[in-house]
Amino acid sequence: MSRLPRASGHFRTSYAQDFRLIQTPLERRWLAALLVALLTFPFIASPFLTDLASQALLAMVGAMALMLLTGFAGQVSLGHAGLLAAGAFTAGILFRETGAPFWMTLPAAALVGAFLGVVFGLPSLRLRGLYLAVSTLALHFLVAYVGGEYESKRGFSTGIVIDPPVIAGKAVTDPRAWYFILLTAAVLTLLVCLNLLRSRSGRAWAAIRANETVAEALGIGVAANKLLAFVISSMLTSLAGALFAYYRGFVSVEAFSLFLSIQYVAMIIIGGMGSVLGAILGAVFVTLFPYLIEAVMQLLPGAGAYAGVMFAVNYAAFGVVMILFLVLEPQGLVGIWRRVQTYFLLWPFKHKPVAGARR
Amino acid sequence: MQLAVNIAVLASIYALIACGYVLIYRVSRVLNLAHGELMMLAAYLLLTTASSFAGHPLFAISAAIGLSILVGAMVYLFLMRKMTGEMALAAVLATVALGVLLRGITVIVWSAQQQYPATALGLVNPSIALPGGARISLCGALLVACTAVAYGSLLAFLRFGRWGVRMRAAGQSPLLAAQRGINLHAIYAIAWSLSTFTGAMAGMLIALDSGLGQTMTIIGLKAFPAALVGGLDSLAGALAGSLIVAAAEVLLIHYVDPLLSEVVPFLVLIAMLVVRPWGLFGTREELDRV
Amino acid sequence: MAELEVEHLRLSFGGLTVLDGISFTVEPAELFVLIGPNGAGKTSVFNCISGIYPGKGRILFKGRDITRWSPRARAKLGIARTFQHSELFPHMNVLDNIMVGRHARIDTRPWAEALSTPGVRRAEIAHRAAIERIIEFVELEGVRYADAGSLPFGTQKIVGLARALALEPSLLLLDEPSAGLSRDERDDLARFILRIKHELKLPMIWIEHDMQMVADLADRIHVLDYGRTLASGDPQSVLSNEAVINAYLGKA
Amino acid sequence: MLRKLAAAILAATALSAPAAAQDAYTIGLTGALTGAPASTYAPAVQALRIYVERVNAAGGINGRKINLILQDDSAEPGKAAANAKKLITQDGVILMLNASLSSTYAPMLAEAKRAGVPVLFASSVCPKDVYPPADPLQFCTTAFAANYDSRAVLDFIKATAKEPVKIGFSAMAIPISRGEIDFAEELSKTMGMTPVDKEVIPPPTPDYTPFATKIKDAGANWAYSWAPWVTQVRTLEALRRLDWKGDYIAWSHIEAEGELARLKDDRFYVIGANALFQDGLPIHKEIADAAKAANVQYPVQQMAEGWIAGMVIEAALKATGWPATSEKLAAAMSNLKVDTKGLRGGPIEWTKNNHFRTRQYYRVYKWDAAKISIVRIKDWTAFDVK
Amino acid sequence: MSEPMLSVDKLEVVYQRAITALQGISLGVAPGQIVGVLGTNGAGKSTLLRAISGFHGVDDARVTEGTIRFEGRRIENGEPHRNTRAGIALVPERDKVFPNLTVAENLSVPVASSGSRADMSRRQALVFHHFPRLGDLRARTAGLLSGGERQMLAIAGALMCGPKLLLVDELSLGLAPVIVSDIMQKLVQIRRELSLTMIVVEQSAAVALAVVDYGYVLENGRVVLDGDATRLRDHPDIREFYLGQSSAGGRRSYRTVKQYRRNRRWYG
Repeated sequence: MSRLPRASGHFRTSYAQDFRLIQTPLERRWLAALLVALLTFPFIASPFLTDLASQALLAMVGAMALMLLTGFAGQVSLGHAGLLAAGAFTAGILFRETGAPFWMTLPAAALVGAFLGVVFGLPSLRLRGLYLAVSTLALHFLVAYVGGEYESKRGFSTGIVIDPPVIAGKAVTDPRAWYFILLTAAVLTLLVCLNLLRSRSGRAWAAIRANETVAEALGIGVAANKLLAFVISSMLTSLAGALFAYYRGFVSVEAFSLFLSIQYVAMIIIGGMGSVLGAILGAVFVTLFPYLIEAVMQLLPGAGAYAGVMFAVNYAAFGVVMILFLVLEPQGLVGIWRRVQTYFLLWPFKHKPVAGARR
Repeated sequence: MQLAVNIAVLASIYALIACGYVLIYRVSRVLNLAHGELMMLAAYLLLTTASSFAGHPLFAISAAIGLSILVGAMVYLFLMRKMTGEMALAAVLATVALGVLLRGITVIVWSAQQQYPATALGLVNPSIALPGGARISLCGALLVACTAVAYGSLLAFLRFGRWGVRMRAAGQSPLLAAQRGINLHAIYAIAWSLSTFTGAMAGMLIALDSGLGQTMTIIGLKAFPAALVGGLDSLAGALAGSLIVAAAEVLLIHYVDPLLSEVVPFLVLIAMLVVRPWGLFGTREELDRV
Repeated sequence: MAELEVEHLRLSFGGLTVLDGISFTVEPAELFVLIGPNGAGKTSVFNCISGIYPGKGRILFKGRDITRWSPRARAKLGIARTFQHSELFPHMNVLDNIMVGRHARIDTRPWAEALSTPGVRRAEIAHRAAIERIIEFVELEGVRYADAGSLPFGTQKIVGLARALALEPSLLLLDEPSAGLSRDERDDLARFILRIKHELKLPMIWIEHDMQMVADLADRIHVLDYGRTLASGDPQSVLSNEAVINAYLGKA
Repeated sequence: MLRKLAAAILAATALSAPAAAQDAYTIGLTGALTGAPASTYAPAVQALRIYVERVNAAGGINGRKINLILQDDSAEPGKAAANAKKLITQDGVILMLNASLSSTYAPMLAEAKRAGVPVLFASSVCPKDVYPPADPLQFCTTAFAANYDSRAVLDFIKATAKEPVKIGFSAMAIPISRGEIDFAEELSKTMGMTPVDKEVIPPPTPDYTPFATKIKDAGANWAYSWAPWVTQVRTLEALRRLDWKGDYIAWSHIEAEGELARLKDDRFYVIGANALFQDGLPIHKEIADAAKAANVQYPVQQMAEGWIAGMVIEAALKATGWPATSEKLAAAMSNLKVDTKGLRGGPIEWTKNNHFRTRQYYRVYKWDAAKISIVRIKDWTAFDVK
Repeated sequence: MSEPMLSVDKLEVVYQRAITALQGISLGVAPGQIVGVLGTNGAGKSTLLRAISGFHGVDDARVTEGTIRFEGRRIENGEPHRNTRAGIALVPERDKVFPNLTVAENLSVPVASSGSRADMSRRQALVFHHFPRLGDLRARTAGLLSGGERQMLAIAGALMCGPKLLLVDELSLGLAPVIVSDIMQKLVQIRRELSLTMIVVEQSAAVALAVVDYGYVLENGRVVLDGDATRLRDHPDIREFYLGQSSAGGRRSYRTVKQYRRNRRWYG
């Protein structure tokens, strides 16, 4: 989507500039700084923090995929964990049954994801909103059932163990290497999402989300575009699932519970609906939050005394924070971010002039 | 014969839980995914009142029911009320968050251990012989009876009760209802209370019958497809949906493969969504107009 | 040959008959006006022509029978429309709103879009340039990047018109474009409609309540009442028709 | 994006605060302390915690304290993987404990193998790799043992039954339980019994009667269940409500002692490797006193499993000496003999080849209506583990 | 003019925290008056009525400035049910009845300020007296009613609230002129019997000007013209824009609009 030219003193002089992702030199400088920070992070941080960052990056891929589907195309899904599971199981089963390498299982996972995208998307042609969410939920249970049956039939009662991927003749086990693999995956997903959103498909999704009937009358193939959203989102999600399988070295149904779907929904809502940045912020927040609570609780005096209930308290705190977010900040993290940004951009003024103000 | 009894008991369990989903959805178009947790909370409250009113089981049960009705109203007033006007998905997520919170709280207060409120109340749960050689436990029989009474009175209330009619009105068109002098907050709070009340009955009876632990929440979720099969906005539909799902489940367990019982509700649900997306008795959403 | 031929169009919902055998033709570059009281079925005619409602009867466009075509196929053929309440996408800016209207004319593939290939970039920029011409045509330069929802009602209606024009249509359906506009805005609208007629030579079907605009601008008028044709012909004869005055204009 | 970085930095500062104490034996546990299956694991973990506190209060081991770090995984494998990573990289543990569902094993072991840290399964099901030939890094103290348990059960049935045995089985729809019951079904055929029905019951089941109906209708006079406690006992209750009069045997999980007294069922046997508190051994009194002093949430009868794990850990660390590393600990654990003071039928003995125990002992209990108490039906019978 | 029953002062309403729908509207309604609010689509007429009857959470609209006083009490941003119980009843433009309830049920929904059973049945009798058709259709589901019957039911529903001030939004919308004038006459009659006060919002000036005592013309969220019925009827702009009559032949044709861009666009 094209954006309002922001920085003063910077004017667009060609149509190509409307289409550019990076608009101003200032943006470019910030981006460069961020990139340097991301690249040096694993060399500064402890292995544990690198693992946390990797978890967050992996979550970002899934969250952006869900944001594409729910936040932009308006199709609500509670079956995200089912698609992650599908990707992970594709990688796991192929690895176990045929010993297929990394570079073959990933495309296979994407293909399975695309196929399931059509399956998960078909109900969307008839259903909307919560009913659609529930149909994806039902499909999630079916995928989980199939995966579970495979596990028990093949006797992998404690999950399918997967060897680390071999790249350039070396098994990738180093946390830093994984950090960079997942960072690449996240950045590529980000680019794919941004590219789609500023093109024809992205506009079609936005139109469908706003009003299906109008979109249809304008000549947008509603069914085809809905399915497209499902397919792309599911492919990305499936890939994230396969990456998860390799990263953690195992696959099992229990890892893809309904709660995982809900966590992803929480990511995009807490992050801020309809914003890719929101998906990223939400993924980071939801991933890191339990650790933050734990760290805070460890700092409280006499932490040992209530160790027995600490985890229940941690669990409950997650619920409380989610509620607080939903009630107090419906725009999500990205809403806060934008407010802060506007505040600094407009300082010392308080309000933005309304665009296209009344004559 | 035993099969019929099994179907009746299972259908009653589903129906009693499902009507909680339906009540809230019908009135406020919110899907309450914390219903299982509210059920569980009610059962735990019974455990607590059982020890406070030792020796007076009826007293303990009514106190627990009263408390859970209060909880339902408070959930609306302090949480869901703030969610009016937000996206449907956000409201659903709020109920999920509430569920997480409640699960945490129950572990903090009552620990994760399996509990037996029946023992705490000093109640026994004998099995009753029925004609035809079938048997049913007392709690099972109570479940069927409670479900029948609950549905009977709810249907009557919604059809003939002045406030029941107003509840239906608020569900159809909240704005017009408000313009006709109805306090929507009161209506929604009543819906939440009623829903928690029926959920509490289900939770308590299940806990009395077979003990109480964190798994209760999963049972709450299992009744959800039943509500959908019938149509989320129809009480009669919830009853029919529960019967269909329960019958499918029991018959498959008996004649095919017990393992299937886990996915059966969802298979029935998907079949239903394909054929009649708005459910058996549900009302079709209006056509979009330009 | 007529641009559009509508023959015995019928439409009903449940038991309610909305359209009861409507027939009319629209000639090239003709400004064809549809009038009638509220609920007469004017918008339903549009919904049938653009394919949202499955009407019975026959609709021919440039001699081709499009009765069974999907809305998408009809848009590709060049049937564009505006909406009564403009129905813009409020959270998208004006530019994107108009770009959505061009959807059927853009043919980039999603996979190429995901990678933003040079072909996609070229296409986007070319279509962006085309959109700019329309923006100039309807004088929306000042609000290009404004969110559509934040614009005054009158401007929104013009954006809706621009969105329809973005399709490079060969038939334009205008659903009450003047409703809610002030006299000044109506002047603008009349100007744009005349320019579309004279410069783009587009046939238009126009639903209108403002009898003055109708009387001044219409080439031909078709009056609907309760899903039936009440009268049809040139403005003078229709507006002086006794039945029309009684049923529609009322005894004001 | 900047926000992401800020959050990461915040996390870094917050998490680096409780750095691992360098003068203690640091061990870490991931367990299902919340979530649906918590009732099985949380009591054991609590017992382990009081045991460790007692050891520390008494001056520790080799003059060093034990630093036991607990992590909750809610029985979610993804969480367990992250926990294992944290315990190894952040806390630098020399031993990891697992007290969770079997689905958490694979991710945890993947991390442990990479770091060469031994893993002890305490209160969670023993994986195959601890039996001979044992994986060098996996150990298990948990009472029950796949296959051996069913052998003991069927031996007991054969010895007890007075008429031809028509046996029904009940399992939970989780791989481990299904596998064991499948094994038992096959074994029963070779022992001259008639398997008449097998029910695999999904975990979230509101009513067990439909399953029980099938067992009863199949004409079983014995029923055997090896599954989480809920499935075992609710199948029995459902059977009894259908007026089924047969004998029922199930594994004696930590809940068993309290439940026998609750159910008061004359023909309900529990078989297990732990001595019930009913036996009143000195060690039982010791546990009860410690539990009382620590003011635990769970009944003392559920503490034995965690206590045994504590005894084994204490012995292993003692043998490791100071300074301790994972390699030294793994070596020490591969040659260990721990006296269970009567909590088990004999010592827990680990060798290079066997990280389960060299001999597994079983006892059978049931409720005796006449005596109004739990009685021991069969004393320790031993099986050699090969 | 006597003390106004309702007075709106410099009212400003904003939708979705961004879109201004009304700007500085002021008007007064004296007891027993019928006041008309005229204007084109999107002029803000319905928003004005909704502001008086109270916004609902999902509207995401707020009165940001100005006041609304009803019988001396401030009611801006009041909740709809409170305003209704205070005596303001609205007949909305769309969604005016509960489609899945029967006619009788529709009439039993309202909660009135004086809600004793006797009051309710007295009101019900009155409604059936004025709209005997509704009495015949008591058991019919409201969704199956014809447009005119639905409008009657909507008015009846509002009357069941026991209002002092009745707000009627676009009564003529989608109805045949004969039915419209019928219902309008009924309204005038009911007003007389119950000494009601009314605000009538209409796009069709012809309909409104036939019954109102005083009228306001809204355009783009502002009052551009007001006056008593005769003054409005005779005003050339009204005749031209709303009644569709050309005044004294001096009208400018749309065909002759200047073909260049009006330059006043350049001044804000």
